[in-house]
Amino acid sequence: MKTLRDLLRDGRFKFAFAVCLILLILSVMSFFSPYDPYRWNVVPRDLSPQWPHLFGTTSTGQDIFWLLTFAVRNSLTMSLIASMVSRVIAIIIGLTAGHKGGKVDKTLMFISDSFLIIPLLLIIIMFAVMVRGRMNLAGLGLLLGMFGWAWDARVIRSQVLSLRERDFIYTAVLSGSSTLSIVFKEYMPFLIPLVFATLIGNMSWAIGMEIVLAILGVLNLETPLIGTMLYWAINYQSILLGYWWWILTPVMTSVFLFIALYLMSVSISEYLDPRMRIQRVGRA
Amino acid sequence: MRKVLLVVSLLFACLVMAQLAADVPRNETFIANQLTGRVGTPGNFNLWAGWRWQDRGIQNLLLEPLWCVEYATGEIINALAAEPPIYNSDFTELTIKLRKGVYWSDGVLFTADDVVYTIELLKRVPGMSYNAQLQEVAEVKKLDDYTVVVKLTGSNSRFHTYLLDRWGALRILPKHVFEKVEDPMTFEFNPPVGTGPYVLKGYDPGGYWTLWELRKDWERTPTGMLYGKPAPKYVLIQTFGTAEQQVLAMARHELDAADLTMEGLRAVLQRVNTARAWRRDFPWSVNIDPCVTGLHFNNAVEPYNNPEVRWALTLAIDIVEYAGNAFDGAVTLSPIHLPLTSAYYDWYFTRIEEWLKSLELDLGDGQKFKPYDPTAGERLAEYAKKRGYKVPTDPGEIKKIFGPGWYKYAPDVAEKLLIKNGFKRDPKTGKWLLPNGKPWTITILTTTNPAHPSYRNGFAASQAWKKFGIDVTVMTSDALATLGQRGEFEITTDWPAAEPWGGHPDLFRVFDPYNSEYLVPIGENAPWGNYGRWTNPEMDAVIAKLKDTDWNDTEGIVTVGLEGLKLLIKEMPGIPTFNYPGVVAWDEYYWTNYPGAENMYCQPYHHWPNFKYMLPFLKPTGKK
Amino acid sequence: MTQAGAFTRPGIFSKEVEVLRFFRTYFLPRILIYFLVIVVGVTIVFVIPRLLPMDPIQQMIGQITSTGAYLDPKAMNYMIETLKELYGLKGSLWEQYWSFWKRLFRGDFGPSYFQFPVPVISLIRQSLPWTLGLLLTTTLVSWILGNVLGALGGYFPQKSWAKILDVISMVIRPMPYYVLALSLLLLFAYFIPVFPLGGGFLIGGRIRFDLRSILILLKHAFLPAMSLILLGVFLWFQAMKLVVQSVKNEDFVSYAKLGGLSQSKIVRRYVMRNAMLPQITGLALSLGQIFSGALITEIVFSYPGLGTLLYNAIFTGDYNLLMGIMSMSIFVITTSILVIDLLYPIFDPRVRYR
Amino acid sequence: MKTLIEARKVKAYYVLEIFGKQRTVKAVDEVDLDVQEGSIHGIAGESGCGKTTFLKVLFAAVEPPLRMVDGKVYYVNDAKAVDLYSVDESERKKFRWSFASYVPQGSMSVLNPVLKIKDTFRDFISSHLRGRSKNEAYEMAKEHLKELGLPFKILDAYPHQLSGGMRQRVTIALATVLKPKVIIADEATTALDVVTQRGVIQLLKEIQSRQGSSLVLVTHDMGVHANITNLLSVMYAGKVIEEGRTEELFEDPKHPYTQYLIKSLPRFGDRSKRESPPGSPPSLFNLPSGCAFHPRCPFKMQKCEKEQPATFRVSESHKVACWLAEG
Repeated sequence: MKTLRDLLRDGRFKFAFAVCLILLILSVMSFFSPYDPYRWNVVPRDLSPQWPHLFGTTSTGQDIFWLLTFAVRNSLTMSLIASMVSRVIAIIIGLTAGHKGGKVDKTLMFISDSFLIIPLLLIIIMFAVMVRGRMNLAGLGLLLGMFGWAWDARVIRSQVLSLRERDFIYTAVLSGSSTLSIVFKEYMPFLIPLVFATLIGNMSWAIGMEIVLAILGVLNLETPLIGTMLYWAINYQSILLGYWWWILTPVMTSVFLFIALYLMSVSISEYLDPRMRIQRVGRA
Repeated sequence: MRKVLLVVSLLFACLVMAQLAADVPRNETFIANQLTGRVGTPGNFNLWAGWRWQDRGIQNLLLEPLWCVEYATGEIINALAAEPPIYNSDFTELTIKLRKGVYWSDGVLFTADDVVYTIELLKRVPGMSYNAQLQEVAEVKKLDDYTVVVKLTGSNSRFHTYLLDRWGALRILPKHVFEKVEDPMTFEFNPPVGTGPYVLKGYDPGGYWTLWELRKDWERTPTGMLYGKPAPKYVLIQTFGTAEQQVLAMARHELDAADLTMEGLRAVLQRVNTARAWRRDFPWSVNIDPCVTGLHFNNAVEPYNNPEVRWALTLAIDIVEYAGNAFDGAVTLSPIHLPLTSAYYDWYFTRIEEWLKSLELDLGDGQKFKPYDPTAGERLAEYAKKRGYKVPTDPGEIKKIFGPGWYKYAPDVAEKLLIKNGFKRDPKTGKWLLPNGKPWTITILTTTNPAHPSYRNGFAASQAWKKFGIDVTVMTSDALATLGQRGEFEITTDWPAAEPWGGHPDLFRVFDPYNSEYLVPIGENAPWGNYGRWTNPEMDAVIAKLKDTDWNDTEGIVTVGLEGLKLLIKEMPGIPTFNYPGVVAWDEYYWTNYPGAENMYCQPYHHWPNFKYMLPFLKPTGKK
Repeated sequence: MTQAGAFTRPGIFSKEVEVLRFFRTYFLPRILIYFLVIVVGVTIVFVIPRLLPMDPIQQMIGQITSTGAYLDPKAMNYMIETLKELYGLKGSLWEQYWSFWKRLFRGDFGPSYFQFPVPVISLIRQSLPWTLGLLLTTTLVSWILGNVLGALGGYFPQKSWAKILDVISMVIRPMPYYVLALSLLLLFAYFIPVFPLGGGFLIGGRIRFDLRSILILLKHAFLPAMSLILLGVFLWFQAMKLVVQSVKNEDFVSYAKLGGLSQSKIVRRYVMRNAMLPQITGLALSLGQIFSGALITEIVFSYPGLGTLLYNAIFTGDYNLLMGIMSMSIFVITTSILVIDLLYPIFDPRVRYR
Repeated sequence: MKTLIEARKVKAYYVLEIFGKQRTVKAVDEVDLDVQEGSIHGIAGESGCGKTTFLKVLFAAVEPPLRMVDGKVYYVNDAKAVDLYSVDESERKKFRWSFASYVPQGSMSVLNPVLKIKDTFRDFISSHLRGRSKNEAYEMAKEHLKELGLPFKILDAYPHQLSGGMRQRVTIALATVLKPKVIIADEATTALDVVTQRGVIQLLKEIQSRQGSSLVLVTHDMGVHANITNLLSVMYAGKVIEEGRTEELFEDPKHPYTQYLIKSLPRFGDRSKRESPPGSPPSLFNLPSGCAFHPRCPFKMQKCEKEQPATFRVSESHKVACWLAEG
């Protein structure tokens, strides 16, 4: 908890943490929503923000506030699944490539390169189209997780390469401890902070991807996500019809969410890299 | 210094220049949106090679068909043909009389040689359009310059319908152009030569617009002869990426006719004061589209092969709430497997209404039930009034706008029917269980575009049946066509029955897919219109009778048609719900006298071939 | 890519040995991997479309019948057989795969199923110049602008304009691109009607190689380009800012300051030249992505390009078109990476000897 | 003997704000120092005694978190004394490299990795001597390297292609290319093996004698001081505790800490165990009261614990800040 207290002193982290807290509260509130997000025409349509509909209602007859709670919950869970999956893959590939080196390193990096090379958006659209009907949150998370690890595997590998040069790794290797214990005892403490920072980065990538897929109408459009909310708002011409509250809610949520995630990953990575911290501290 | 001045002036000129090039004055141009989006091969006009979208001006401006369906007024227009088709007694020989004095746009006379050459060429080269259908042709020859005789291998009383234009037909190609070409498949046919009133002026290499110009000798084309001089000198068919763009273009008076979603229409009506919809007030949408939407059961899958289960599911639908969920009530209900355009209303509905009222279902324990509810239209009108829309009071108007009637909302009767067939309700959850005890779950397969009527049908049905106590999931897929043909679905939102001609009472096109000859198991390709693999010996008899009635014997066709319709309603292989609500928006800034609901001289869509017949009626407003 | 690992210090060798060594240790493995990646990439691109549920022939028939064109059931099966033959879908997956490679070497991707029989190559040739024109310029402009701003922003974080840029980049970057593009369209094509609503060129006009056509082309491409540049600039800005902030603390920079070098010289020759290294690899990757076209830009501004072509190909199950565009995109990406990899020693001398 | 640099009562503290708590580190606390022309002035002391910070102050390279709290530093250039901290940066920049230059400690990462050595030279030369064309600068650098006996072919190499020793020599050459009056070397030999160390020291001596410039050499290695410097100041916990001619200090060290330092040097034929002061240098965050050395001083008296020792003059050229010398 001490690190959290220290981190909170950093203004940027404070703002990011506040936004994340609000979003978490929103997701929890979704369990108490009086309306079923899958039903349409449950409330009068096209009401501007007023009591009892704080954020107004949509042309499909849904309350925007409660819809947002579901959207945020689903988007966050989906992006968490996606970034967890991609972290696991990135660590495994990054670690083995970095630690083993030689042939293994070349082949693993070759695989991750080929993932970077294939036009990603179109492959994901194809998979989404393929699974569309039966695509639930976990499915989408898995799909994005499968494609989100290539870049971070490379980052982890270069970190491991620089770590491997350090003496304490040589002593561990020479003292005959198994690769697994080296990996967990020696590398992990250094990697955890890096993994955490890239996790947040990957989460924002996953949510960004989900929004693009939803706007292209390739996802299962019934499940409430930030992307699908945007899709319905655009599809029902909320901009031209002047229902500004309908288009603004998902846009503002996604902007704040991205800013929070970005600031959090920047301040955490700065917190981890002492040199950056001193440089900032001195600026009294 | 002078060069700089030149650049600046040019820059300024570009910025201020209107959307059109200088030599194409806006007030003499009619601009329409291209429904099928960007053209993949802008420079290629050869519609006979393979298959191509033709609504960029090819079918609606450049080429005339032999006959053309006009579903607004319910007639068949003789374009290149002079009169309806003539068959011999056993329908193995078809004679076509051609219109005299028609010239191709490059000044060559249109004669029977063109028709003969077209049929022979398409039959010979595989991959050309209609190549498969023309294998039936044994021999084609011309009696004189304006008469063609086609001998068939078997007897087919509807062979000429390949040449009847209903958004697509076998079009006659210019013999004097195609005979010089060694490979018709890769021939680009650019610039194209046509029999219609317009000829190509230019096209966008990026595929976003095609510009057509009125032929100087327009009076030597069927359109000119039948309806006079088309008003606009130029017609521009342009693709707009999104609905928003169409709304903005119309607001800047850079678009005269747009295809929009319902929401896009509301945006245009709110933002552009000179804009109007097909119907001036609620429900604005076009209800004379020649096809009816609804649900389609898969007869090869338990329990949907049982007509009583299908009737139970029909009675479990409250059609007013259903239409509310789908299009907020702005639809025309139809209880029969036909769209209730004014033509079909007169030909069929007036004669079947009495039978419908007397229709009875046997509930098993000696009880009978009359499912038909003639007040459904009024109930829907009440709902619309409650929603705050301006609804007419005259019953005749209501019948035309909201539909004459539908089936009662009778969940109790549906329950009796299901129990009769061994279904039970789960005592704890109240959800329905199949006869074998497992919970009844339905997956409805539908398209992916939520604005499409079939998506709205799928969604509304799932809401209705969820209320009735069945677990329903809506599965959207872009491979609707593939899954449908292979029968990999329980219920789909494809049309309940194939679309009729629209301009002719003949229902052969609706009944033929049900022919037991074409029945295939799941996994193989079922004919369009009967993905549900439903067959019935009585229907086979109706089809056979229809094959023997000549195309021009309308009375005979109607009596046989009625018989088929009654059978479809008794068996209910698909549930018809409401007409396809087409949404069209016009801008009356440069042009007026559009074929709206109050002035139905022609059908409203600009992507239909009939667009060229609409243009002579338009009047310029004289605005510069 | 650069390998961080240990690097030898041979001192000063004679020229010939140096080149031979360079060739064997640095150039050859790169070429091997280059071809391997292309082969694997193209195979993946060959397999994935076939996993799509959409069968091109049935989608085509669905297309024909759904528009009301009458297709008598007997004729349908006949048509399926002929189409199968013409599309080359006969035979097992393996045979199709080999025939695909045979055709690929002749540079022929076969006919597009949806716009049959037009070959895929001519479809690509029609849309490619538009996509190349738009994306090449926007990527380069946003790369250069983003990096320069990022360097200055990173080097002088205290300056007010750096702070403003920082805030703007934080707000613009997460904005969903569709909304950004649409608001640009509304603003400059509707409220202030200066730019056209869409399309690549003036309607009714002919593209001629004269100043007037070029100006019109620029006018039509301005809004799509601006939306892409707006997004791209801030992406590169933030990336560069991070790199510069770490390079700024390097010893050779502070030593240069001690040495009394002028500020601009330090920023240009010391900070930026070192900070550019990771950005160059980034450029190679983003140059590669050009090929799949800016899908949403093309939809919102109805601007011609490969994006919409590819997008429609997915929904009609047009295997040949999909494979054509994707393998070309893979080819361009791998080549741009190879080129950058080979040019890299010029930018970063440390990489020269392996 | 003209003094080139006068440092009067220099106080330079690091102001660190570690997680909310404001902490100041008194790295340099009231230090006076005169750099005589032509002299080699050594500054000795354990690591962490503030000698590197003092150099930064001398060279006006004060960057946050280091802050110049008090004191003056004068650069005396042809009889005109300029207080370094009262003039603005552009003025100071003129002095850099032409009047005083700086040889950094680790030469590993001091040269720009992506520039050839000759380009780095050109940057440094052209930023001070206006109007020098590209190859004029190369000629000057080549000339300078030839003088120092270094192979001028290295001008075409990149920093990473040179060995550690070679790179250190290049850095020294770079620092002395404009023939500065004062060369400030901070631990110039620390990162090298003994043999190269010898070569670098030799190089510094040669430059100093040929260019007549004065050299300020900071190192913790007393052997180097004994070998090369003629004046020596010993620093401890941010203060100069003893200063004078090197021979005098080695023969008769007055301050106990200096005695320990000298005793720690191995001598030929001397097999006895080396002695080192007990304990370890105090943390600069909370210095002990009075004389900072008292906790480790075997001769400590009451006075030492309470009052800071004043500076006493032992001889004309030998000062010490220790109460022992008062008696």
